[in-house]
Amino acid sequence: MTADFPLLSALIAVPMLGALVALALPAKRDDLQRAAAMIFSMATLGLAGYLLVEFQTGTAAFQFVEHKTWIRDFGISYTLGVDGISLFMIVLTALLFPVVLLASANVRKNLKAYLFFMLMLEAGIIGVFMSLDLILFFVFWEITLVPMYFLIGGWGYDRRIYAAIKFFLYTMAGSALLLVGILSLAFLHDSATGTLTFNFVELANWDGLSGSTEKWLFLAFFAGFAVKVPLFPFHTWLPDAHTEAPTAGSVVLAGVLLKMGTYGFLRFSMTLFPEATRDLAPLLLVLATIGIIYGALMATVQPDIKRLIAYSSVAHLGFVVLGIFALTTQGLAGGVFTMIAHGLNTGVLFLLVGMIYERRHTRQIAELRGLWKVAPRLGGLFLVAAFASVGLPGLSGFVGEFLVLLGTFLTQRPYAIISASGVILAAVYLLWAYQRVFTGEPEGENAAMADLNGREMVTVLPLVLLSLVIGVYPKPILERIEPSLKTTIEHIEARTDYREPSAPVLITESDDEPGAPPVVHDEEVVP
Amino acid sequence: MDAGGISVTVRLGQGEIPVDQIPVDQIPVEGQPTQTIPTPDLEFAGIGPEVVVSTTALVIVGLLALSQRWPRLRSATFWVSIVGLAVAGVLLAGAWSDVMTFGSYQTLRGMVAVDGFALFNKFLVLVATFLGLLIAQGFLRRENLDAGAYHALILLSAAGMLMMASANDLIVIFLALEVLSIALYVLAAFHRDRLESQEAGIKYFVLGAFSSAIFLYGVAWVYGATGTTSLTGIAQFLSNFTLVENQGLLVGLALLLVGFGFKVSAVPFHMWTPDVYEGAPTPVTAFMSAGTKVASFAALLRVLQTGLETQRLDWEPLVFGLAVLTLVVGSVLAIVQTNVKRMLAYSSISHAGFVLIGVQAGTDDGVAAALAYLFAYTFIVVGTFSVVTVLAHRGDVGHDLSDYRGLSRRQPVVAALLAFLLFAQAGIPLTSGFVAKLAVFRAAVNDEQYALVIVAVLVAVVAAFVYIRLLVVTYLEDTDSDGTAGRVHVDGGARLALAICAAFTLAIGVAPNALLDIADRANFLF
Amino acid sequence: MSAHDVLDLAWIIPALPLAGAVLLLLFGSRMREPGPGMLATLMMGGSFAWSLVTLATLWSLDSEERLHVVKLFDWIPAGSLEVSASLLIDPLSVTMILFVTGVGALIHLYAVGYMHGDPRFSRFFLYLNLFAASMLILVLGGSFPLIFLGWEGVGLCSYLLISFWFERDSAAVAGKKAFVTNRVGDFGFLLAMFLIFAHLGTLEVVPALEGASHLAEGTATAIALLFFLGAMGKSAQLPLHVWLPDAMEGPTPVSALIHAATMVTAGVYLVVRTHPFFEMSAVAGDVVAWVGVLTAFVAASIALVHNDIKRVLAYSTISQLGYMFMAAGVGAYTAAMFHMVTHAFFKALLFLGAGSVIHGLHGEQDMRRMGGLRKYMPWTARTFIVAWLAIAGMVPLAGFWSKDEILAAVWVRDDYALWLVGAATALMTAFYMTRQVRMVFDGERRPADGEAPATPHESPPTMVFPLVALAGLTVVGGLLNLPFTSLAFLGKWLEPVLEGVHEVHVDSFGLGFALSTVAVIVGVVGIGLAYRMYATVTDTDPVRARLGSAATFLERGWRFDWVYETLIVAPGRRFLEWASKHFDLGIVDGAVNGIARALQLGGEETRKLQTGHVRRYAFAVFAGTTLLLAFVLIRARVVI
Amino acid sequence: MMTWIVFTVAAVAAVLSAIGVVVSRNPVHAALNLVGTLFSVAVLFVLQEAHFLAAVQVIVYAGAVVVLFLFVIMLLGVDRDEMLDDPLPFQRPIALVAGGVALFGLSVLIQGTVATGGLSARGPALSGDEGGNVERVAKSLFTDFIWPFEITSVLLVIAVVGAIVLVRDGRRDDADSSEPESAS
Amino acid sequence: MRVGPGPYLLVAAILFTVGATGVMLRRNALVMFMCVELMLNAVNLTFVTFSRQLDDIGGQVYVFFVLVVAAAEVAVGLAIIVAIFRRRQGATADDLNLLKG
Repeated sequence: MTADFPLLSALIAVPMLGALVALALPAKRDDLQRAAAMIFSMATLGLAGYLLVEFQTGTAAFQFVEHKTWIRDFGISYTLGVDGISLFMIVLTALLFPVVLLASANVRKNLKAYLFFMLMLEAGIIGVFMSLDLILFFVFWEITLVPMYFLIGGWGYDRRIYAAIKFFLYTMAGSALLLVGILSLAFLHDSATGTLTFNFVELANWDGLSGSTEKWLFLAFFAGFAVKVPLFPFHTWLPDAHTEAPTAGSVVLAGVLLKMGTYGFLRFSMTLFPEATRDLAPLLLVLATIGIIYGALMATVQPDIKRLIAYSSVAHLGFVVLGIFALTTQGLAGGVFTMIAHGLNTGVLFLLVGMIYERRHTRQIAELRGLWKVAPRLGGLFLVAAFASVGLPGLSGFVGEFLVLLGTFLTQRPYAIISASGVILAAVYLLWAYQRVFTGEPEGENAAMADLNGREMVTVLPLVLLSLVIGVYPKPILERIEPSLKTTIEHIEARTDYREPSAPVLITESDDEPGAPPVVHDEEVVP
Repeated sequence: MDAGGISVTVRLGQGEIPVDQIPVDQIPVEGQPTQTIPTPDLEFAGIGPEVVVSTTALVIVGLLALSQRWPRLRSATFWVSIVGLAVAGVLLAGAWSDVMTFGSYQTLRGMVAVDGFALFNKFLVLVATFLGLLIAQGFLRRENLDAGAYHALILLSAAGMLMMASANDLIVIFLALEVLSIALYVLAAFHRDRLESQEAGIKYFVLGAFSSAIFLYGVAWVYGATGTTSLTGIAQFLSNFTLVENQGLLVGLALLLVGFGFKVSAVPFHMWTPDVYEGAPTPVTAFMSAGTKVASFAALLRVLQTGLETQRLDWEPLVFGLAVLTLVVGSVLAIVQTNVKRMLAYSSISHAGFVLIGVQAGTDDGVAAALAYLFAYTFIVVGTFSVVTVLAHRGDVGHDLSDYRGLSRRQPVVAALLAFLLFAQAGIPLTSGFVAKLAVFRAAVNDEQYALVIVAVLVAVVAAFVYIRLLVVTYLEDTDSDGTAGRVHVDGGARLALAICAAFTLAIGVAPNALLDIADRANFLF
Repeated sequence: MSAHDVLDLAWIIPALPLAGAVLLLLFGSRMREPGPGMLATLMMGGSFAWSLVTLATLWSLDSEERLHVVKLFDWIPAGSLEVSASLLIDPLSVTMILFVTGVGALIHLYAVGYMHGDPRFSRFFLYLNLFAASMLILVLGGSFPLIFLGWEGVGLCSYLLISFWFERDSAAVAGKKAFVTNRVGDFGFLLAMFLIFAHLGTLEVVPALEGASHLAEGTATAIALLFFLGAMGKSAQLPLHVWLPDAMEGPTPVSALIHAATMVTAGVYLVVRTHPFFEMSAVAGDVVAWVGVLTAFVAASIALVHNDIKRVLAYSTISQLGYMFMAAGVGAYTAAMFHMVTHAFFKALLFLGAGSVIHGLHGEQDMRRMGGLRKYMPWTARTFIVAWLAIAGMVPLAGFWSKDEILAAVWVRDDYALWLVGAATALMTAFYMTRQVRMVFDGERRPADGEAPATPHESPPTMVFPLVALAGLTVVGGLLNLPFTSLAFLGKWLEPVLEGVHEVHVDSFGLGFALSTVAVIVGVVGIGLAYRMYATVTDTDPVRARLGSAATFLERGWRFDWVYETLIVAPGRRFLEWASKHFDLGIVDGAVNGIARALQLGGEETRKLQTGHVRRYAFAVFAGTTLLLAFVLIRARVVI
Repeated sequence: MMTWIVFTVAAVAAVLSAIGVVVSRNPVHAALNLVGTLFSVAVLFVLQEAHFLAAVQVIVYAGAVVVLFLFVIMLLGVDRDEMLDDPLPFQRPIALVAGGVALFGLSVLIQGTVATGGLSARGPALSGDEGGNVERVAKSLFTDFIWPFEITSVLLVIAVVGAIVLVRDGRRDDADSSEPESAS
Repeated sequence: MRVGPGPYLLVAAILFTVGATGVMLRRNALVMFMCVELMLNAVNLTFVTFSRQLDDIGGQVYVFFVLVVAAAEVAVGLAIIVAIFRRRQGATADDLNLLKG
């Protein structure tokens, strides 16, 4: 591959091509279609791997940038680029899709369309993560709704249509305001500078918004992202969508789709509206904290295991948002890391729940019992994923949550303390569910359930192992993310009077100021 | 001149001078009457398409008469219409290149404006007509209707639309409106065997006549206030004299808006729309939902932008109100419909609301956006109604939501096209619908009408539910049929029409530059 | 190879059991009994051996140089945060690893016999090895997050092992309870780490401890108490102790290893490890001491009335842990460590003995169904008696020395109230242990009603050997730290770690002797009382008879569980179920669906205006016209 | 003064017959009332120097349109009385209110209206040396208004074609010679 | 003494509203239709009034066009009514409500 090879475009094009190929193959040949989809998704993974290898560590600049004019009149361009933040989201996406395709072996109904939507979804999500033009971003953002809508509605469970419609409209409502925000921003920029552009970098470097305008725009973006994340109280579409979606849909939804929201906050909201970010961070922090506690509490009383995991996602994504808006390197790094870790762990959980459902045709916790005995591999893997999700050190969940809480603690102590209690609750609901589902003496159908077969092991194991690996050795990820995060924070610092607390130096603190946080207060700032 | 004892002040530039004191030489006068009747100037290129299309209609009428003796001529009407449209298209292209090279001009004593704006809309009308003819072929055969009369009336109506697109005089607008409407009244009632069709016809007719009367009353008031019905003349007058709180002009403006509002189905003048769209033969619905809107919006834009440009502050709030009402009512009512045609009728009302956003912005951007929207809308809506046309059964029945159940199994390709077009209606990216919405939002945002934009985007979400609901039925709801039962044949014409619509919808969604360029260049005479 | 090179290899110590766990995970299911057990034991043995090497190496260094950090790799680098995966080797950690690996190896061996025939034999050893690895990481961790990793790791293994027989609901519930309760403590641990980083900018143990003296007292107190919260969870201190008695659902070797000897002492270790923070604080130590002694007292009182052989031991463990915290609280860190070690010996021995009894009786745990086992299980009985005397504080067994040292330290600190409660606890300890020995080993066999008395049998050699070995250690364990300045080996050994701590010592021999005598007398009184009361065991338990309704209160563990269950868990759950239904689905989701429904309803209602009557339509058009005209009127200022 | 009298009589007649159109229960009566209005309006035309239009008004409207109405009424046999009550609830009151409000609004607006268009660049004057009213109208029609005039021809074509298409007896083949004599 | 434009316009306005109200009041399609004619007449009167006011012959020409339009409308309108009445005897406009909602 030469240097001119449009790697990023290829990452979008390959799954899209795969989708068309799947559509073109004869309807009767399930095997061919599956194989084609698998080949194309693996090719995408290969490209993502190549991206990972070629990615220059230690720089915050966008890499592999591609730029072409798209809609000249509106200043819209086809601009792609990758930095440390998006890199791993792309890799995670590329990784999850082969896995879910493998997990979809039991999908028989209208397989062709299923694969088509799956691969289109992959292309869309990857596009979201590499777009550097706001409209292009929005295009990919919206376009992911369509395949997801069909996947939930077409291959989901009992209340799938309700869930699909709710998903579609709710997220669309949020993104509608996002679009208003994007347009307003660009046109304000246009009227101020005379250049109509949606280019992220150019807009980010423009410092001409008035304070209140910036806040309104921030809120418009917020509407789009908060619904997607989802932040409390915009979360209620998620349990329905998660529960009713087919396994693959749930995995993708939890694994990467929700991350689009937090990614949006990180990439766009913070950089475009630094002042509003600083001013409105408390709002986000409050909602994130509520989400963490509320999601966990609600999870404890869900009778449906998928719903339970869905609410746990609310809590986890709360952590991500908390970390991001703590505005510290640690918090941001933790947020991004949690995005990755949650993708892996919750992905595994959903995969396993799907496998249980395929066997038992129920997700009701009350109807399951003692599965560990009859399915030790299933039980074991579920346990590992559950503990990873709980934040057990050594597994991926911990690194992210730890950094988030630590980073938050530095600037926003109360939120960190309240949120830290989420770690207790996570154990409560997941172990409660585990106990009800997997322990005890299995009876009836539960006693006859089969353990995971080879294919299923192959589906789940890579994710579990990866979760373990990055939990033990997260450095390769962290060191690639960090420059971009630093740049983001520096950007905010350059625009506002916010200063990230520097590492404390060991000095004797006076006794009359016990435990004074090293938070830099606004008025203390030395410009 | 009788001032009726009421003192009037007319602002002339900066100072205020009583009417009576205005020096005569400051009153612009042109065209002194002479003894001989001068031949009006005529640039045929400007009105070529109208003339060709109406002539074609006459030829078809003639063919129909002759077909008494030679029945084979009957089948020629379709091809004659196509040829006529093609010729009109060629003339149009020529006029476009003229206008782009040498600039816009007026002809026929200023009654006809030949400018990019007019030609753009004429193109859309021709497209709608062409597609309306294409999808009707199978329909007419299925329903055993008189194809020749249908073709003649469609062409006549199209001629009215074409006239309207370049009309530069209120009276021409009125007449063109009548031409297109009266033909449509007949077309709406065209299906002899359907009571609904006739009901649609009479409803459309009564309300249409009612609203044209109101429109005409508006013309009268504007005439009284400005002394002319020529848009150019009105504009000149208004730019020479600043009318302060002039009731006459305002009444005229309000009444004109009623007339236009009726034609573009703006709320609260929309109530005929669902009934007529549902009752009319489906190809007619397709044709009129696109053509009428294009022509009416063209005239509305021209009136507001050239004629009453100076009265912006007066009409902006009115159009704003209409836009909001139209957006909200259209989409909210659409979600409770169970008849697909009716549902699409309401959704077309909602679309009109989006165009009104562009109109309301009243800027160059706004006009371009409205044009782009109409362009995208034409293909989308005709495409969607094409699907509805071909899926119906003899007697033009089978438009209920439940009739679409299992469509994706029965006819996957048609279902996929329908889905695509519906997503375009919802404004999902990579369809022309998205680009169109983007354009109008851009115009409104540039005009700092944030409230309107927010209403519009939220309405888009509500409207999305409508399309999603139809998709649920076609794709998601289980059906007990084996899949192929109830399959309908899709004839070549409809196939071509569908392909064209889908292709344009996709092409504009992916590469909208060309459209936006053209829309930008399709500016007014002024 | 220099000493430091050898110390650099300390990673072997946790790595061996970890490797064992991995091997067992991969191949365990294919190995035949006792293969997995042997493999695991071997790994522990190897680990123990290398611990000895480490000890020797460290010993060879000057006492000032006995601090070595092995940095393995950067674990979590983020901005100014640099968390390393490093091992900290100093006398304290080496002491810990020695008895963890030593006792651990013995218990592994014992388990080979105990778990004989279990269908998940290999998995048991997998967990056990994983536990050992985690525990060793906990002990050796050179950064707080790494300690936390071990800390959570042992929690996980504890969960897995308590729930080992997860088919039994009670076991599964107990495991969950243990983990969740521990998490409450972990919350404290986490916040303590955050505070340290916020104020000291590092999470590495050594610089953080060095920096502790620079902290404001409030901060230091907060850190100390938060760490202690963590310790309370892990070491089952009031009020987070409730999980430990239930943890007895696990196999007995687990109880011995995790819930007596090693894991539960991690809290004590943590307090000792982070003592600079406690030293900086005026109140933290007192809090620790009082929580400790109250725990000791309450747990001992509960042990008085229980009939389950393991539960008595569990409460006894809680009680003894309270003792250790009392010591740590008053600053007698050496004494705390000393008691930890001796306790590990004799409590492990007691548990293993109990396990042997249960094994011999095919699972019977009720002491009322035992009796007279001395005849059938001689070795078990003998070793059990040694342990009994040790825990009762009889000279010259290990327990005497360590307990005595604690009480003496408290006395010297002039905390007489503390001392008094401690002494009362010692009395009760002697009493309930004697009661237990009498009920189990003396008298006649009392099989369950209508049950053919199965003949109890002595356990196999793999089980007896650890008993004997531990008994030996119990006897001689006191030598580690005799209360004579020159013989206080442990004290001297730990000196570099406890640098700067003013440890209290009994400075006069007379006072020391007097206190020791009092302690012995207390023990003897306790033993004597119980010995007489339980000369014959009848259906009516004498203690319970005398305590009356208080006995029920004690048996229910001072109703802690009841309080949690009825005041927090049950109403909380009910509330959440209500909230989920009415708030989440009702209000939050209801708002969403409400908007949809409102639109739908609005549509339905508006739709009714569209009656189909053309006159109505005309009216709409005309009404609209009128509205526009009205606007015009306003606009033209004719009206208004 | 005379003009005032004529005006008043004609105006009152026009309004009264207009009301008569609306309130006549029998369509035939309505049609006759309509004739009354048309005549009255024709008088008003004359008063305002629109002689040609007055004539056309009478000839075309009264002569053709109303006759057509009557013809259809008779053809369909719908010359019976309408019910007195209105089946649509509230239709009558709301219609009257709307009409009243609109009328009030219009009359208020008329009070202040002036044909400000007098200042405009307007077409040929109403009267003068160059011929009478008819001539002027004709001249205007064939010069300035030639295009609208042409459009009316299309309109008539549609009227003819449409009427035939609609009332034909359902059979395809009796599209009779509807050859329109169009003006174009 | 000339009659000013005001009275004429007022008469026209009255005719117009009466016609409009008639459309809303009458059930017979033919009468509704006549009412529309009333409205057109009102417009014509307005045109003529303004025409005289402005001294512009254009106003009268417009009336001419309106007459043509009215005629065309009547032709088609009556045709539609006839077509409907053929199938549904005695139908009034109120009865035509198959299409609603």
